[in-house]
Amino acid sequence: MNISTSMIVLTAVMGLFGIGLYCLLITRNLIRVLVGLQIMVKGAMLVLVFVGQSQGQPSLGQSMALTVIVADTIVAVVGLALAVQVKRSIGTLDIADISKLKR
Amino acid sequence: MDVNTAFSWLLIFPMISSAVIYLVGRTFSRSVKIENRTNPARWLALLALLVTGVFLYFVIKNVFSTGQTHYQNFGEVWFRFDGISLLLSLLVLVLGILVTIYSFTYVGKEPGEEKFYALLVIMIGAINGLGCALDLFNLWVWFEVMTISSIVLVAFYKDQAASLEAGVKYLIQSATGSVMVVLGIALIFLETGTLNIETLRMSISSPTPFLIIGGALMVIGFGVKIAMVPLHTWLPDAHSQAPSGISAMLSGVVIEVGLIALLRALGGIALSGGRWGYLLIGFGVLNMIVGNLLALRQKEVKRMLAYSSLSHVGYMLLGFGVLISLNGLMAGVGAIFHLITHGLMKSLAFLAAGVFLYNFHISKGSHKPLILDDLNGASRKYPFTAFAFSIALLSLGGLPPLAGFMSKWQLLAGVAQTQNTIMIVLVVFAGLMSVLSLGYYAPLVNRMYRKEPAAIVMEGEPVSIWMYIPMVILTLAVVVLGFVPSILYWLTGPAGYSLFIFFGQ
Amino acid sequence: MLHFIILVGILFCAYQAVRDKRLLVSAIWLAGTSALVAIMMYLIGAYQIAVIELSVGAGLVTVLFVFAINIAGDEPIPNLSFIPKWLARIFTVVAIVLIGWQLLPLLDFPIILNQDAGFQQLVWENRKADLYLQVVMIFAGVISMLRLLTDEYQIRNLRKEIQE
Amino acid sequence: MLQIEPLVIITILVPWIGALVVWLIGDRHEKIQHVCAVVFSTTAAISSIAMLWVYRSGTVLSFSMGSSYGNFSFVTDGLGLFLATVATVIGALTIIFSVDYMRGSAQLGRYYSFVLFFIGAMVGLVLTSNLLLMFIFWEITALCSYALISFYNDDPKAVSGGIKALIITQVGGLGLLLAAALMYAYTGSFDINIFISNPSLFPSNILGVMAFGMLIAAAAKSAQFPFQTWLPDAMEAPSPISALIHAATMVNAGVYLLARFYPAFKDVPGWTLSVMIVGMLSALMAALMALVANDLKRVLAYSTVSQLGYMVYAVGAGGILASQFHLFSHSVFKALLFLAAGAVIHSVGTRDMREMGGLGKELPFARTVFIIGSLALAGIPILNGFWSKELILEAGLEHGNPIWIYVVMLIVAGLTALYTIRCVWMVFYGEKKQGQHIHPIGRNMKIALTPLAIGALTTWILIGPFSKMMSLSLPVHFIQEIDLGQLFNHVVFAPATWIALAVIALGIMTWFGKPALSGIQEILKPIAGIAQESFGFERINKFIVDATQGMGENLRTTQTGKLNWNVFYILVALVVVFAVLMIGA
Repeated sequence: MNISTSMIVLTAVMGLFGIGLYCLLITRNLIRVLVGLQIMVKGAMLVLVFVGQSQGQPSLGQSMALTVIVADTIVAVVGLALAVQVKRSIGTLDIADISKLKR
Repeated sequence: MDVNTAFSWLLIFPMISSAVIYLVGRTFSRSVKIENRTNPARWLALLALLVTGVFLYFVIKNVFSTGQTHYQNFGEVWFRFDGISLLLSLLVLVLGILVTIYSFTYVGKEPGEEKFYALLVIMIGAINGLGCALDLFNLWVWFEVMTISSIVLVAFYKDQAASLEAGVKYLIQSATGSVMVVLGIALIFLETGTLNIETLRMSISSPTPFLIIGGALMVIGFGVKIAMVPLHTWLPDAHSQAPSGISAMLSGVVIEVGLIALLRALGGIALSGGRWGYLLIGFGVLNMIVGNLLALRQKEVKRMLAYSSLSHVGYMLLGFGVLISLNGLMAGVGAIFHLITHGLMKSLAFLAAGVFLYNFHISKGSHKPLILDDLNGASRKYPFTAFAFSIALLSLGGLPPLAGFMSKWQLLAGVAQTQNTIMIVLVVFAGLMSVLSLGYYAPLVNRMYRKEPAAIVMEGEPVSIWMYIPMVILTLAVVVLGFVPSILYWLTGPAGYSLFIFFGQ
Repeated sequence: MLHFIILVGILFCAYQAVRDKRLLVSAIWLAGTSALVAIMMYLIGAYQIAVIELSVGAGLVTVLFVFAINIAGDEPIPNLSFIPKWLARIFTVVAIVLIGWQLLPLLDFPIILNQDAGFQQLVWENRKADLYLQVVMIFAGVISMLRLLTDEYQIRNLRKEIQE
Repeated sequence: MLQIEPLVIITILVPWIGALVVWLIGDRHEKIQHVCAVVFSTTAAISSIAMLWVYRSGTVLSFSMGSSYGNFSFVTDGLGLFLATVATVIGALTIIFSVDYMRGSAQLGRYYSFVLFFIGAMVGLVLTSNLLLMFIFWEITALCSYALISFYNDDPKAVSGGIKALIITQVGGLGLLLAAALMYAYTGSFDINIFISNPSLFPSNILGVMAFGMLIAAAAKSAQFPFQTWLPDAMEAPSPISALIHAATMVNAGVYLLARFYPAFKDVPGWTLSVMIVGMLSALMAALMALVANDLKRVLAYSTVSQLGYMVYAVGAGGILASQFHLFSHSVFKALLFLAAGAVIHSVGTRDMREMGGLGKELPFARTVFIIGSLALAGIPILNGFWSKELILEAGLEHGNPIWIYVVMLIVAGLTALYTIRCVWMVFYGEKKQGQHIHPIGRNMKIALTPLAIGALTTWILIGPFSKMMSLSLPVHFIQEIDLGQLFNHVVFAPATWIALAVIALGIMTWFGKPALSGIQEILKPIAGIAQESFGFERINKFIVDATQGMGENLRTTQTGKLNWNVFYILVALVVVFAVLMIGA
């Protein structure tokens, strides 16, 4: 346990955050957008665990991470359900085709 | 009733009753053979909200009789029932009850209405809890509950492409925002080692990069929900596609809830400098101008109303920003008053627009949007609805003697009171924006009073009594508040003050 | 060193999840990311949550994704994004750099392993408000999913036909 | 024994209650609506006349509204009381006139409700001594004016005219809002009277901002330069509305505001001069525009702007009494002119003067009253317009006022005479146009027109009590009391009067001698062309509207509706906020 560990963990957090965000920016497939979101969430979990550890309250950090896991799994479930419904009623997952609401 | 018990039930009861609503409604809709019986879920939902109101009453009674803020903990997680909580709970319950009544007709023909009510009650319960959460992380959890419960409410017409699209955008953007909030919370926790906002406040003395980046992440994260420009892009879609009752809730409460949550969170790091207020003011200015300009050329009624919410959020941001950075207590009180009046008048506007939408399109099975031309001469067939809609629009435009003017005035007077040159310029700017907004409200009002009604108006269905009740109440509220704004001082004063001591240096 | 390898693994998996053309493979890469994150958690001492992440994040979520992809089906969507890729890259990198620039110099946080209240006690007692809300969230999520996936119109029509 | 307090409440609330009652009656009972409107407005008129007998200075009524709104208090001083009387009396007369004019119109309830609502608000506006409450009433009058201009909602011109009026007066209203906000910020109160007796409480730059803010508000409300463009477009309203709101009452609110605050602002550098210049420019430009307009109501509208310019000029020149006295005369004769014009338009069915002509024989009553009004407008002796206009010109000559402005105002007097005679000639004399079907004028119209015509001939006799009330109740305005004899002395024996009369005569002669002056006409043609296009102000307005709408339209393209872009905006906001905070930190 030294400085470099915390640096590595935070790099991982920022990397996950950045890759997830990048995925949201360039992906046109709705399900893959949800994948991007999940990647971002992994970063959030990791950082919560990390801050818990480094503040000397590991259980608190873990319990927060647990809540985040649950919350974002629910979001993923609802999102996937939405995506399935989109596929059913619109017939595609391409964001280009679900961009009718504009202006 | 003991205040601790009442408070616990205030938080727990909506969630339990939501399960009951769902189960009873589901059993009913599975078992009953006769199609036309009404689902008991709607009555249960109304009952649940009323009972929650009773619990709220006991809490309020205690707070006012002891004159102290009520603190309560569940484990290590603390809750604080102060002026802001009082205001938020009351607003959301009142609007929630009205919207429930309104939805009796609006979603009455829709299969699966028990899910609608169950989710609506969860959302209201979550807002109740969010108003009093004193734990930074717990605040986020309440916020997330609210978001999750509102996603399907937005995408309630699940066979409509537009509605699903709105739901998708709402979900993805809210989730992105909430991840940022989590990151922000983590960074703040990393710096201070505590989550309790009050303890947090004490432990901060100087701005450190962690606090600043954490705060910025929270501003952006909650900002998505508040619809700060340019994070607003989900709002017009979601607000226009949701069932009108939900649009009223979203516009009238949910975006303001985001604002309250942000203020709570920023309150924790208030001592890291006055920059947060200026940031909010900046977003406020952007919101006012972009919201109004986007609404100006809008052809769909509900989208126009959604865009106008942007500009109204701008006013609130301005007021709260002045409260935070320039110690303008009165601006904060004004912003809170505007929060209330905006909740009332925007709900009224959405409900009235919903009456037109429902009777012109939805009751006939069509899901076309309500466009401006549909409203031509609507007063011929729907005199009261047109009147209520006009009242709401003129009040939103800030014309006296309606509630919207009074709250805008109080806010702007508070901003001017800082005697700061830039702020005085902003007062003029905000006034100018108010005038600009008349550029789209006024033609809409004119349209409804044309002599020659549009064909679609004459073919419209009659309005049901369940839709009239909430509109009458809200119209009365908007007019009465315009004449006697002082009747809400007991609500706005404590709320503003509890914010003020939160941010006071 | 182990940490570093896992860091690289996480980032690689995550990037592959974004980049791969097939959705199903993408979901597998996501599972990989999740598993590696769990290992990372384990390495910094968060044992309980690592297990949960492994089972929920890498397990349940992947199953859900695979399930959804099976129903919705993979479809060839042109790999062209609306936003020019360079623009997306620049802004993402700038955001990360801005955060990192401020944070990294301060990263001398030791990882302390002194034991506070046990995990179980913390979750079930101290943070029971969060736990309660997790239940609410699950409930809300289930209702939402039911609303989206059951075809109530069809059921109603079917029932009508049966009655007639 | 009459008390002032109940009378104030009655005068404001009776019309409002009437508005509610008429609206509730519904459009199915037209007769009852007419009767109710007349009864309620007449009650208010009687009550306001009664106030003239029992008035007393100082605050008479006060309601506490809590910290941010101050006390809603009412003061009955001369300035407010007589304007309240004008509003209610002319309001009652126009409503009587409307019984004939609006008979059989659709949505009558809306019409009467807004007129009554307006009357109450106007009374409130002039009687209150709380600046915020004044602003509220100010906006209510604007709201009513907008609703009534666009009363014929199916006509796009009426709708756009209404919205234009609303927006422009609201922009002006910002000046008042700013002044009120500053007053509150620096004193914590909204009491006008405290403010005007101690303006030195304010830092001088703040006082300057307030002064010019009020000037903007007044100019917008009174359709003065550079906001004059809304008033001609407001003529899409039914004629009684033009008479009541856009000639006799609401547009006077700006002049009233300036007069009310004159003592506080007169020492602000450049303020009085600006006021005079605003008045002069409005008077001159509007007179030129009136000279070339062909729409009967527009001519009257331009002349209203021009006459309001006189009043504004008078305030700037320090002649508060003169400006208020002219306001009084103008309300009477301009209401008379508009109502008579309304009667003519109602009979003929067109507003274009080129399609009129020779109507004098068919409509002798209308001709008589219209000519009385016109002569008053032109400033012909004995009629009320003569006395008040001469008083204004008199005030313009007082020490320290620039003489060149005075000269311009003299020229405007001549122009006024010229366009008035042109208007009368085109409508009532000259050749009769073919194929016109002329309705007779209704009885109620005559009932409403007669007192106004008598008023135009006689109101100047009231100068004694009028000035006495003003001077007694407005201590800080330093108004001198003058009686009829002094008025005579002031006016008849002043050389200025004779010069003015000569100019007026010259103006009239120009009309009759126009064939001989065709050369001059050629020279003036370009000016006429510019005047017809409102000196480019319409274009500026249009430009602003188009630019705003274009901006809105362009901004809409940023709402791409594509999820990726939406997320991108979030990212951009994040980066910008980081950058801002780091620079700030």
